[in-house]
Amino acid sequence: MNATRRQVLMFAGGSAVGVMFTPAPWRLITDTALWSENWPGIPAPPRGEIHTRFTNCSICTAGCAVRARCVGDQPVELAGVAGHPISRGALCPFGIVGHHLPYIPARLKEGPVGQAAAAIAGGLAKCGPAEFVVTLDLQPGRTASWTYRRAMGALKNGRYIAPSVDAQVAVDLSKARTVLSFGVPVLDGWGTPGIVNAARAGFRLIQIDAVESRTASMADRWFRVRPNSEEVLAAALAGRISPAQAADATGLAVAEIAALAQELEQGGPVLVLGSSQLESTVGTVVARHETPVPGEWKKSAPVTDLASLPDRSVRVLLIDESMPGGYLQWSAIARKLVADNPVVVTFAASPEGYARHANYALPVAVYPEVSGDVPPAIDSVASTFRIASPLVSPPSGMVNPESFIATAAGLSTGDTLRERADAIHKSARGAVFTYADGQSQPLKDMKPDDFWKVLNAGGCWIDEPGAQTAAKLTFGTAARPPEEESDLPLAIVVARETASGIPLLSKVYRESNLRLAPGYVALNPACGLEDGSQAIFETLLGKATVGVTLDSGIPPGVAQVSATPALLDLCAAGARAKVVRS
Amino acid sequence: MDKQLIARGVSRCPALKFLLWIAPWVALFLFGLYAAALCLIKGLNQTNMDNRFAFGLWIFLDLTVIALGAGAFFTGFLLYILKLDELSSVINSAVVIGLVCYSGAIAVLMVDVGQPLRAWFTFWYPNVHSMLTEVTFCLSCYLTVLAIEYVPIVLRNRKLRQIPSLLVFEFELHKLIYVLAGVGTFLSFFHQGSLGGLYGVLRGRPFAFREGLGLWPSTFFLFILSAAAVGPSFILLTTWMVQIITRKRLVRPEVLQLLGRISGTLLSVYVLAKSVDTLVWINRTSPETGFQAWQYYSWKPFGSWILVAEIVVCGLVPALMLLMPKLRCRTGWLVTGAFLACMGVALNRFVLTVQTLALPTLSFDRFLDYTPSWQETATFLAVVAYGVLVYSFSFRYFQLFPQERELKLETPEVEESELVGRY
Amino acid sequence: MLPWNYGFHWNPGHVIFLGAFYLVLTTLSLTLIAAVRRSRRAIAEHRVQQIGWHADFHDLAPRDRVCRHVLTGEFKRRECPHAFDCRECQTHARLIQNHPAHQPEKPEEELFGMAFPLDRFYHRGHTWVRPEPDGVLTVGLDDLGSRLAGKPGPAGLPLPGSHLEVNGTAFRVYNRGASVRVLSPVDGEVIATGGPEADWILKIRPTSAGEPGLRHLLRGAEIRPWILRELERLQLSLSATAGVATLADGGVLVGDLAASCPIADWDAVCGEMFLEP
Amino acid sequence: MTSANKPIRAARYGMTIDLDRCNGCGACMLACAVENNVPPAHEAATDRKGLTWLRVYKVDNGEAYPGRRTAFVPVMCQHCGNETPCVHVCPQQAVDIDPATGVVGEMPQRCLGCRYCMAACPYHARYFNWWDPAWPLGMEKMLNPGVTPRMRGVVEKCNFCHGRWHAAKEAAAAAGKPDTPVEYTPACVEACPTGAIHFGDLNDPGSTVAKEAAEPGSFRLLEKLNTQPKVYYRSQKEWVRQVASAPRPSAAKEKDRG
Repeated sequence: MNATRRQVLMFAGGSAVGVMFTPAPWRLITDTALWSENWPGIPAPPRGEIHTRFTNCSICTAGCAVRARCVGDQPVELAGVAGHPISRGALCPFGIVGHHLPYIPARLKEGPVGQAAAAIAGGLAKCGPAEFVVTLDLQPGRTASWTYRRAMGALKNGRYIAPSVDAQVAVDLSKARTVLSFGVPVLDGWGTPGIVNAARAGFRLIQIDAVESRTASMADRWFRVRPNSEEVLAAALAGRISPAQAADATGLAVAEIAALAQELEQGGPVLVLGSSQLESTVGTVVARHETPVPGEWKKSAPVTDLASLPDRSVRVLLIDESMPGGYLQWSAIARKLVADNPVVVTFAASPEGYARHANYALPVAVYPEVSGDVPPAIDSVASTFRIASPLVSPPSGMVNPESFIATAAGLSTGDTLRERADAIHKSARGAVFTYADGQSQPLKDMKPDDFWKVLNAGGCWIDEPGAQTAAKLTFGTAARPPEEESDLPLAIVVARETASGIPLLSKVYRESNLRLAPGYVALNPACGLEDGSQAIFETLLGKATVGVTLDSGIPPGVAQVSATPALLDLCAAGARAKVVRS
Repeated sequence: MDKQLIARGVSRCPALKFLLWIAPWVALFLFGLYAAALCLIKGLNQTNMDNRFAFGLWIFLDLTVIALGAGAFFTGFLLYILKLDELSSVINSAVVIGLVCYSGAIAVLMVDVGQPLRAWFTFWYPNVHSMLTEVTFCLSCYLTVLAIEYVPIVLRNRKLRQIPSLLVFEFELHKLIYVLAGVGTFLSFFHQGSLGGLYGVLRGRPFAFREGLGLWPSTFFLFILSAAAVGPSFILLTTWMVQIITRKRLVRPEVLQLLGRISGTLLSVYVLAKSVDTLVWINRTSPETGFQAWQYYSWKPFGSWILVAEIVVCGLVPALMLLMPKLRCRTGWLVTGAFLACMGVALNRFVLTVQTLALPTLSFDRFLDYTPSWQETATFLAVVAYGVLVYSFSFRYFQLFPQERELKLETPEVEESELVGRY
Repeated sequence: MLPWNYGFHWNPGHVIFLGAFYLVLTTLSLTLIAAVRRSRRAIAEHRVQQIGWHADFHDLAPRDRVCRHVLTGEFKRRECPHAFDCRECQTHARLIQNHPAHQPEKPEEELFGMAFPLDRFYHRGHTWVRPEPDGVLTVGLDDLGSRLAGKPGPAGLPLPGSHLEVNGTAFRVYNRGASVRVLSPVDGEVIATGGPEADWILKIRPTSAGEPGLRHLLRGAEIRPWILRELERLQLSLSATAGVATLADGGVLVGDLAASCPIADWDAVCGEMFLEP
Repeated sequence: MTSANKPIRAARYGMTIDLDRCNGCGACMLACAVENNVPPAHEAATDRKGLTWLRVYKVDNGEAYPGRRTAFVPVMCQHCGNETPCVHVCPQQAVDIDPATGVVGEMPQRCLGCRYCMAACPYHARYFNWWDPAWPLGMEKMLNPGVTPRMRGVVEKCNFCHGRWHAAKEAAAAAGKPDTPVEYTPACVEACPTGAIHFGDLNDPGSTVAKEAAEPGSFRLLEKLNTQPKVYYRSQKEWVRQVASAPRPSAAKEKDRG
């Protein structure tokens, strides 16, 4: 048959109408709606086989055990390892986002490696008899630290400096019935979260704090003293000065102090933290056995502190800040440098630390890119040996400070971690906890290679607990009473739990007001500045631009300062400050 | 030059003068478009809204504008369904106002949502329990109705009516206008109500939450009432303003007074209902949800004055002004009354949208402040400019006020010079 | 949304809600379709002219829509329900039965120097119709109409053979910016067109011969009140647009009104007078 | 508004949070962000324009020292069980309650971004994507494959780690019992160093959450609104339990601000 045009059109139209009465077009529209449901520019998460890897977090000395959920070889999620004898499955907020550490926007990406080496060589050559080559290690007690000490020992005038000298004394929270903390953030970033939380129910926490820190707010008892008057109170409690004197300085009532003293009498054993005036009850402080090292390492430079060096005597200064630890104020360091062009080289991941002052800043790999061991934390009664084995590969151009400094000092090193592991294995002490199976077995039942494997695949060697000791805990230099500086009205309190620059941490400081943001100063709302505004922070040591956070928990006359190097450089112990509109 | 487009027997200002009048509005409109484009392209981060202040100036604008635009449906209802023929002299103007208000509101809504491309999802996966669905459906339908009602007005243009097919179509369509009026009324009753329900159903916001009468919360009915009450007032107001601006007599004073009377009557009913509702809310609804009503007013600046202003100053007072024949027959009082009535409803919409969101619900909440960003404000002004433009053109080229010509013939004493108004 | 869509399920909510929605949509579309179909039919049935006039009539001011019997005082107030087409008007039929229009004695009305011969019928659009013995109807502008039209006179005359219908457009008048159509007084076929020199404009062979076809036209005694009212309207619209009103020149209406007061909006005035708002 | 396959026994997943154990460290917030691919803050973001499915609020008893006390209240979507405010208002069914789990789900890919649900939520637990999500270069390699990132202009919120639930569900199905409620742990629960958060099936009388929820010390936020949240808070401190009720009048607020 031959259809006329009209018939064809009719047929087409009819069928079109007919189709409208079938699900087809409607389903089609619904499905094509997807194009408006997905936008370009939204990153698609990588797919891949999912498996678990283990490591130890080396962001701080807590060295919590980490279970990493990986896609391919990318870690996408970190969590604690349940049943771990030390970290007990806990992971602090920073550890949770530890795998984002390599992505800090301000990360140091390249540095003048060649020039730095040459400059150091030159410095060594120029180094006079009364001058020193110094390695400043912000995280002592590591295997790398031993290498530094050996390297410095190999040099005739090498010195090894660390913020805290005594790494072998630890506290035993489980033994304490009362913990008296002078501004130490016991519950917030101090020690090992797992240990603290486990022991928390066992002790009564008395917090002496100038501001309502997170620890103060969770403490059983909180005494708000005047800033930097903690030591005065400690002295009074130790009976060195009268409660009346202390009352004036601290702003507490005499009765309160007396009551506190009595409380400590009955509440023993008492563990005192953050004070060099008051002593802890014997038994709450233990001396860890030293983690074994190969014999030949012993002939190395001792651990000394900065104060022991004469001023203007440091010709070459090598700073390892690859692992965040204590921070020494730059002004204190600068005093020690020789007058005529000293060589200062820092090994840093971020340009915000000593890189601001050093002649050469060399980029280093960070957790979880780099392999290194984590020294035991202050609250770990037993020595430990755990390796932060890398989860991702570092970007190119990163410098390994350990081998760099060794080479510079002409020291030839092998695989130091392995050597140390073997040394530990030789000692045949303690037990090894394996993360994968959650089993613990005596070290002596293990072959060296298995031990090494376990250490790298997620394991931890735990020594026998240390013995009680009368040794005192040292807490750096005792805080001086505040300067009386009339035009600097604010007393400074350093917030140790400041958030770092890890991108996602914006959740806890910018997208909520949970923590003090880096570069910010918290003030009482009565200070007259607007929340979130920019201001000038000024001390006798200089000034810096800061952001202002208003917090009714901060008493008037106090400035809580975030612990970023730039601000710490301005905040000497007991310093006063003023914050003015910029 | 555009004389051939202007209806015979009415005088409009010279084209140049007209251009001068619209130029600033066009500028404002374009600027607003730019701002809106920013919001569409860069996203709503251009606004000062945030997670807590999820709605802002725009929603306030939508609710207010739609309430004021209610004159269109209500006049249509009175004229075509209740046969109140006096109103035929303002119905065209009412339709244009309605069209402007509704199209403006919908345009702003499109900017206000985060994913305009998905606007049609509401039609595709409608959640029939959501007031917003009701609003979306009714608004879009009613806008269509208004558009159709606007067609005859356009086709009556002097030039267009010379095209036979258009002339005939207009004639036939006008015969069926009753149907449209009916549908429009039906739709309007629903969306005015559901706009009220929008906040009334929020049990999470005890400040706005109201108990239900049947299917809908009380605000549903209050909104219908208030909208119907101010609709005529707004027409009265606009007509009066056009008369002032153009220095012409466009409708007989009796018509304005009639509008006033209608407005006044409904307004008084509304005020009564609103007061009862408020009392119930203060004494039962709010306390039952654990919120003492007085607390809401302890957050400055939203003191209890706002309640007084809404119900008494901008409710009861204008209602009385419009109801008393003595006052009503004086233009000053009439217009003031209408103005206050409109203010009252605007205030009501403001309280329900902005104040609701500003008030904290959790004990550790903050009382929030919010100032619209320039992008928001510009978009807002663009809608105003758009309204003025559409109305200006309609007034110049279409017959918005059928009585104009005869009124002109009735006033021989008016001087030629005066007659040359702005349009 | 639709039974075929994902996630759709029959529950009362959906049924009621969507039912209402679709009902509205249907109503709207049906309304539009109806309007379109009706207008197509109207065009097909050549009712355009008629509809045009009805639209115009609807736009006239109420007091311009009054019944002819109000002019003669038989009614206080009455609006013409038939758009000035008395042929189908029952009321009119009854009235003229009760008292037929008596033939006036004088041959013509003379008002302000305008002559309105009574041997003819007048349309309210200011045209006259004179039945000729041969059954042909002569159509012309009445005196007032021609004064409004002024010198150029009628234009756009229909070609002989074309068909006119009552209240359709007969021809146009252009004068000083004024451009109005003049309503045709009768149905019929144009057989001749007169020029400016002739006193008539069209000769028309009527569709229906005899009086009934002319029933809607004014005659005899109706003329005077009607013209008086028309002059009143003229006065009004002139004064509205021009303010001044110099119609009468010593009691005699000037020849070319437009020329006499140029500032007036003649478009508006002619619109008024020739019933084209 | 229905789930694909309705299980034999419906679960009612819920949480109990011990406020006396919460030291406000924020680990839960971060774990949540990591698990659900919540992007870091845009540089212009504030605590009012941020994305925190789980937000830990710092609350105090409104007194000055020495009376002053502070506590931390983690607030996420409370998964209201009764007349769930957000579910009822969403115009296009982008929010729903899964009858199998009682979890209030959000479908970002269907969300229009009208933010009506945010106005409806008394707990401010819903968050709008004011900006396109952006991660520092290379960091998107570390996104969780179990969850799709959302685009700008849509609302999102806590869904009790739907990704994890889904994985657990699949595992259960593979193990041959697809219809029983599965046990899984949301990221915040797993992350909390002090173990303050517990998660489980409230319908199962044996579960920890069911027991703890029934204890005298436990309460819910704005209980009088009768939204029946499935997140229970616990505290022995009277003043902490008070924070669950309506806001203090502004006078008091002003006082403790100063």
